[in-house]
Amino acid sequence: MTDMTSHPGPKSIDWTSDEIGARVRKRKAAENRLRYIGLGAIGIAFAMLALLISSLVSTGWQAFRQTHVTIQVTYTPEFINPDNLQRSNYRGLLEATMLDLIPGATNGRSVAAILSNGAQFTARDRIIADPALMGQTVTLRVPTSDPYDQLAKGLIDRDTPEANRRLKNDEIAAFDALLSQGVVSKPFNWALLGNADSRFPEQAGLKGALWGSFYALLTCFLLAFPIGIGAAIYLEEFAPKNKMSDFIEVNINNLAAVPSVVFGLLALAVFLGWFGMGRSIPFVGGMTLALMTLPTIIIATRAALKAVPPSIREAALGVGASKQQVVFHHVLPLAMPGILTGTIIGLAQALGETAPLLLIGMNAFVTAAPATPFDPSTALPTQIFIWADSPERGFVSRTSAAILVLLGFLVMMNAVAIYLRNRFERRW
Amino acid sequence: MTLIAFLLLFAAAILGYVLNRSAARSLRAGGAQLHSLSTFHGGFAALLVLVPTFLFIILWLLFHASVLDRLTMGGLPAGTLDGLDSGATQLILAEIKSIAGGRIFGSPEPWKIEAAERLAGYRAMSANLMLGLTALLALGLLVIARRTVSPEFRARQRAEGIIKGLMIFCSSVAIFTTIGIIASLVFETVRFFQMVPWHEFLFGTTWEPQMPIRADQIAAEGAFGWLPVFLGTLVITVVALFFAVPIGLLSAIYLNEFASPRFRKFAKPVLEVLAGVPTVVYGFFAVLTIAPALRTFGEMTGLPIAPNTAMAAGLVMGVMLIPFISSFADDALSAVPRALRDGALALGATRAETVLNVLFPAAIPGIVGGVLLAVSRAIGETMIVVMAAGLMAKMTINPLDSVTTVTVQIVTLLIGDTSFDSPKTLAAFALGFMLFIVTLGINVLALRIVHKYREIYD
Amino acid sequence: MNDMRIVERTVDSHQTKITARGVQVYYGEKHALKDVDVDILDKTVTAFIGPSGCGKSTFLRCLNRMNDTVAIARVQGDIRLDGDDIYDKRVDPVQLRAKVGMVFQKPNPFPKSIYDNVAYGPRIHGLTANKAELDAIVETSLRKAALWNEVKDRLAESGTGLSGGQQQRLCIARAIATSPEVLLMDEPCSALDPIATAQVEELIDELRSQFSVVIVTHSMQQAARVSQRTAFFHLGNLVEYGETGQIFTNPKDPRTESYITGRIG
Amino acid sequence: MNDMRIVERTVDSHQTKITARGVQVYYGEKHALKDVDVDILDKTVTAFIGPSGCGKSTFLRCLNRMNDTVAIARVQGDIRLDGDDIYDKRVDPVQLRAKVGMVFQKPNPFPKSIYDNVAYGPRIHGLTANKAELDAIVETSLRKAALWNEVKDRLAESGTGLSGGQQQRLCIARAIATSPEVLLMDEPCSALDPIATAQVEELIDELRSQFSVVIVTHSMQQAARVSQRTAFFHLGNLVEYGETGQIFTNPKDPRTESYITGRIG
Amino acid sequence: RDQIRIVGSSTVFPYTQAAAEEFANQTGAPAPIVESTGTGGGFQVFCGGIGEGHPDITGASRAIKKSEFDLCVQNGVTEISEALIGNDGLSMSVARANDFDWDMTLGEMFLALAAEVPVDGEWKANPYKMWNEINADFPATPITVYGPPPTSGTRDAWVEIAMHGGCKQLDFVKSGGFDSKWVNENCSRMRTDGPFIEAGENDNLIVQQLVANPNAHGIFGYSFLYENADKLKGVKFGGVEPTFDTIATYDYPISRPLFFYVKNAHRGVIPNMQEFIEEYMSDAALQQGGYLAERGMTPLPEAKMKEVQAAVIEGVAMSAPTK
Ligand SMILES: Nc1ncnc2c1ncn2[C@@H]1O[C@H](COP(=O)(O)OP(=O)(O)OP(=O)(O)O)[C@@H](O)[C@H]1O
Ligand SMILES: Nc1ncnc2c1ncn2[C@@H]1O[C@H](COP(=O)(O)OP(=O)(O)OP(=O)(O)O)[C@@H](O)[C@H]1O
Ligand SMILES: [Mg+2]
Ligand SMILES: [Mg+2]
Ligand SMILES: O=P([O-])([O-])[O-]
Repeated sequence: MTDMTSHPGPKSIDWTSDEIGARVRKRKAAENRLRYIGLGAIGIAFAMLALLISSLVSTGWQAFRQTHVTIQVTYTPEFINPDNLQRSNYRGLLEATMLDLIPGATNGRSVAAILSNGAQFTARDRIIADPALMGQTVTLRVPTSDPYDQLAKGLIDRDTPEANRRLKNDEIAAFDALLSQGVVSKPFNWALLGNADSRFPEQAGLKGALWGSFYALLTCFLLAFPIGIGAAIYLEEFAPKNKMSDFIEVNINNLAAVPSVVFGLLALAVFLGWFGMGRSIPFVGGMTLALMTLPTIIIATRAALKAVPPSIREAALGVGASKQQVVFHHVLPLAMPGILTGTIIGLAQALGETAPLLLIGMNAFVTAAPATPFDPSTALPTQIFIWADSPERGFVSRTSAAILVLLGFLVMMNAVAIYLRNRFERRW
Repeated sequence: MTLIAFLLLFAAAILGYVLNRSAARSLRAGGAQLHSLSTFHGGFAALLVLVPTFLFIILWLLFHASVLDRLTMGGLPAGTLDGLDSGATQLILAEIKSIAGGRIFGSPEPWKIEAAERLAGYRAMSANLMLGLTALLALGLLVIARRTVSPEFRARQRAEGIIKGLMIFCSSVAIFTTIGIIASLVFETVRFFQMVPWHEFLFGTTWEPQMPIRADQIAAEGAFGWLPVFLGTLVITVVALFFAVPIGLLSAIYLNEFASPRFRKFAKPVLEVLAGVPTVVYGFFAVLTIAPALRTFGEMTGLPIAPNTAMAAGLVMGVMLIPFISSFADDALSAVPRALRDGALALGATRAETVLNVLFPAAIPGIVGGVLLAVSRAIGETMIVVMAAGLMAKMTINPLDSVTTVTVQIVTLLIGDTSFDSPKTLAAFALGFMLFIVTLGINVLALRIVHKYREIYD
Repeated sequence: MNDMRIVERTVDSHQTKITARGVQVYYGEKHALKDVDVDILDKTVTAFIGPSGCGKSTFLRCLNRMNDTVAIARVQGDIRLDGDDIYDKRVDPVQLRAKVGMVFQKPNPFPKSIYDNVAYGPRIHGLTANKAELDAIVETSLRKAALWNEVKDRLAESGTGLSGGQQQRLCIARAIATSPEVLLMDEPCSALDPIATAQVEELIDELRSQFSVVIVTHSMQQAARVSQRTAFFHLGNLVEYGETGQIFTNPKDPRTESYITGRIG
Repeated sequence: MNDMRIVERTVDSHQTKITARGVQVYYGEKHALKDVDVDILDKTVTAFIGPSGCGKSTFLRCLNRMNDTVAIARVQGDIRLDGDDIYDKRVDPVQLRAKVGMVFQKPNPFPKSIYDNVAYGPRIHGLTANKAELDAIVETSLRKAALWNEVKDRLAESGTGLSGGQQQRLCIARAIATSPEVLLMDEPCSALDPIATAQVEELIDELRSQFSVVIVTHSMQQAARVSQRTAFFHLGNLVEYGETGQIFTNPKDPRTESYITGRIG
Repeated sequence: RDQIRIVGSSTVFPYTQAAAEEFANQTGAPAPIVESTGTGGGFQVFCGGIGEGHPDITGASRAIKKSEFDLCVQNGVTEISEALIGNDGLSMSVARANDFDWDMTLGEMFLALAAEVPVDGEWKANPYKMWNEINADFPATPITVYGPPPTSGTRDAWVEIAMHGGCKQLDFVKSGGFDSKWVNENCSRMRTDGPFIEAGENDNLIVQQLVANPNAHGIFGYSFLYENADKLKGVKFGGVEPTFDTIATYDYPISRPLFFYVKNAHRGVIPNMQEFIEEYMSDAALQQGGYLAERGMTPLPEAKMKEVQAAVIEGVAMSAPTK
């Protein structure tokens, strides 16, 4: 104690000295650097996102509108057999209608091709619903087929030589005739959200994929969230800490690095092979995605649990809370933001994942939306995958639109989790 | 029917909860000193009913169909199935099922119709039986649970025991997934090494696995040296991380330290959208936006840049990985108690110094968790590289060259023409296995680092 | 009141509540507590004194097995509560801690509302049948901890938004809300002003009529005021243990004397 | 040495270091500090006393703008260090805090090694040219904080593995390692035994020869022992401020008197 | 199982989709579920066995191989109907922004893309990097060709038809007297040194890459060229441009037949199976101007079509292929 004096005390510092001043400036500069680099980093990330989204929007926005033609259809006995409404000659009916509509048109097939292939079924369904329409005239607004939709949206350049064009001069002329009559409109493309998949771009929609993704994600969430948290809590809080638990931890971390195809293979072998579940089933897809999401949630949860300060645990233990009470009452709520982050990211990833779904057959062409999680369907990413590889031009914009819809789905899905995360978040 | 069974199950669980809790309450009201809270008595009853009955329903659902099938087929007139192989039997079964489902076409033999009727009967019976058994089981468990209510009964311990059991079950799901994956990988890898010598695989520097898998297919002889493929993975992963880790960490630091709370609340979820963009889309982005940009850059500077570069794939993958790092790191930084932040600030540390020197080390486990996830994703990511990196295996570490990765090879080897006894297909598993080993190594290392540098606060 | 105190203080024929024999604690390599033998009496206040870092908190934490939560801590020896070995495998540390409450040296309120902080113990132990009873417990506990007046209008605010001393009192209120049989208090008055200190001391004295209280303190005066028995620790050893009066007036060990007279630290 | 002290104590013609005028602090709705005017002199120890929760820590935290870090805190009024408004926009809180050091009420060692805890300040301020100098600063600081002997063999161990009192001294060592011009100490001796307390008080006295020290304490004795000036806070008001001797022997305000004589808390 | 399940070629996929959708619209029955697994992958599952768990139909952009047929037989799938539905041209395309009028022989194409080519009378690694090294009339731009990966049937077809065809045109091969076995062994590898880039399974992606890089060529099915005729033009081989007509007449040298295969054991067991096959084989679908042709398929000559229709609807089982 006496030797204290033998040491020089901390000398007082002249904060105004140049040396210190320079240093302070340097540190300030370093701080500002960090701030601006950080801002720059976020800026880059945002820019990437903006670039992605704007490129999607620039091609995809067109898909949110669809060219329609309003036609007057008269159900005459010439084409319609009242005894077999299901299989009457609606094609002929439409051809006749279009020939009437377009002055000077002679080729019925060609002008009827302006209308979507689905138009005949619209006409059919209308009269089947109300057989009393026989002999009467109804007004129908039907989508045009894809090439004309492209034309109406200006995506077909009229200046290219005719030979290089998807639509020939006479076809364009016929369509222009319709335009001049004011029967062409471009309303919001409800089919994009309300229809299931179709071979025809103008009729193709995402309803099936949306439901498929919804069911798959729901299954994935219901399995992965509780199981992931349960596993993480057990491993972090209850399992004895030894070589074995380290080994398990490493292996679970490692699971995150397993290529997603391999999960697909596992699902193929176990769910489809052993349990004999069907192909293309959202429920199976959800289970597969759950296997994939599990490690993300477990890792996030464990990290979040680790971050809760020991003093909180001590406080609870000190009043006689059991270990589970400590965890469920105190630690888990404090760890919730981290857990939700893991869940958000895990589910986001699951939502966008394609490869494992290919292996269990969710890249199928299904024209009906699934009514339950056990009906065959596609999912959004696989639908995008299919559309992206379709030759029809209309699918180019629809692919982008589908991606935008997926992102919208993602944002909606995450909104709840993000709201919860903000509520749980506290700095102490 | 299943729905009713589940409803029954939940009703029974709730009933158990209410019954036991009120029983415990009345005991307590009668002046007894109960070991556990009445809610624990209730909770124990609910769990006791819930878990076994749930298990029962699941098992029933899994196995009842095959039992019914067997019953139906077993009840066919003797000799009908003689000489038929399993496929044909299957078809008969399918037809019987169709008939039972009311879809009759053609004129099926009478014995099929009879069997279909029987099947329909079994089905109805099975459904009723399941309901009955569920009810019985739930009731029995209710009674058992109700009997446990006594002052000495350690309901808390029992309930916690069940919950712990459930958590162990959860862990085992993860563990069994791992085991499943390891087992399948190991099994096929061993078979692969019976066909291709391991040293050729491990130390070979040419990878040309497109060997014929059918006698009549035309392709080159296979060469299975995994080094170039592995190198490709390495290059792309490194590029991705070089991009994602600094951007992610810096974003997290900015969000946590410098950004206004409102900006932070907005920016974090926005960044998280990056994780959910389908990888196919990133693939397009890499090929159509980044790669041409790089190529133009190459033409301007005279750098030899391949049309499909590791760089393009890596950069785009990096974009995808940003939120893994930024969000995890942000959470970990937020979790550090304020007292520590105050301690550093009070010493005259700038916020930059505070976050870098004090908060960051304290938040290491969470941050490393995020980075590890990002590494894992980078290594395991498939679609982006399939589309953007190419398929040619080259011994190169030049990120401007085109490379291929382990995952790309796995996918190309497994999709399309496959046959599970050709080294070509098995090579995919060997690759997967090697990938597993490598990432295992990375994870062990990371765990060590975390253990070593982890700073336990408070 | 003072008279009563004096009367009670002389009555000292209580039963032992806790017996500790040969307690050793290691933190990793560090031998923090060396072979400590102590009998803690029922309905008595026992004070632990000794220089900082001598092992007082460590010993306290042995008594309700809080050291279980420190990964590197190893506890040896025999500690019995009412004759039962508390380190026995069959003993549930949870129930032990419900009986042996603790106030920590560093105040550690939950990041919950003030009300919930206090109500937490009674809730998990099911001490109340309804909200009114719980309210009552919360109020009495806060009153006893001399905090009620300051927080009665802000019970819903977070416990972490209190001043240092308020947090400390909150932790005291939390600990007494469950009426533990033994209350371990690690420097409960370190952040309190004299008045609050007096109130807490009064509380301790009141508790003593029913329970056993162990208090760590650095204030000799406080030890002398509130405790009937005092243990003096030094460098991990229990140097001396006996009646408070005797320790302060007539220490047997020279180290005790030096400490009390302010010569070793 | 004692003689010197007395000599110095009488010398009281120091310059003001900090002037605070009309300081108001709100935590959200709560008005925690009401219109406080104080002059803190250079080369003087100023003690803040007052019942728990009266706003001492809050005021202390205003003096180095630590309240900036509390999201809900709002500070109004005028505080000047050496005549410069510290809440001025051009003032860099970082530099301010380098000049105005602080020891917190709850010890908050970094989860780093003991050495790094103390070395942190000197490192970021670039106070040393080489390792040897840094070692010297660390050692002196720990010695002054009366911790050196206890930790000299375990400098590489984590600061969070220390006992409560040791952590408190570590935080003191950390704060003095950068030689701040003003040192704010929020109950620096609350977890310390008498000897350690005496050592810290000695340190405070020594610091006073060069710097200004503000200390929050609940111990009237301590305030009387170490401070030359004392401020008494009550319910967010600065009730009385003056020479320590005068405050303790001849308080002007009845509340001060009640507090000192132990009647309000 | 209520729906028909169809797997197989990605090339046939759009046509099967069209038939499936038309079928569902016409009859109101549930639409078949169509999965695109690639030709080989399709046979793999198709030949897995009979019964509800296995698909009923598989599409193929080449005829079934002997080995695949054997696999089927081995698993009890003995009765298979082969339905030839039309042809598909394989095109090599380039952006319209590229103003050179590309016309080459298959031999020149081979020289540009094969791994090994004759150089000065010797068979060795392909040295050509620029088009004008192959034919002085070609522009002096680097050879950059995006093509399908080995997993796709398109690649198989390209190799078998275009590469082998080109190989056989070379003087070196013609005069060397090599047989087709030699050709098989030596002319099947695409080069791996850069100019030929395997671009993944997505043909639209190749289309967009061509637009981005006017000096690059791409290999994909004709329907993609047809849809993108305003941006792309086909390379002529031997002066013939790919069009529906030239493909149908086989004037354009690179085209391949498209098939689907029916598991006859499932007819009459899986609901609506026969009806669907009738729809797929109907005139409305297959004939000139039918809805499959509208989607880009080149129809069969009338007579051939009638013959196939009858056989498939009847359910005539195919005999084992020879190779
Ligand atoms: N972060 C905060 N949020 C809300 N109220 C606060 C916060 N910090 C302090 N207070 C309140 O402000 C008042 C003054 O608190 P302060 O910490 O200054 O008291 P103190 O004088 O230091 O008391 P003690 O001696 O107990 O530490 C108290 O009523 C306290 O509850
Ligand atoms: N978690 C820990 N890891 C390592 N060493 C520890 C730990 N906790 C305490 N120690 C050491 O054990 C010894 C006794 O610590 P303890 O906390 O019991 O002291 P104490 O008597 O309570 O002191 P104080 O009055 O300062 O609180 C000290 O030397 C301390 O450094
Ligand atoms: Mg202590
Ligand atoms: Mg305070
Ligand atoms: O899908 P493929 O037609 O390329 O086999």
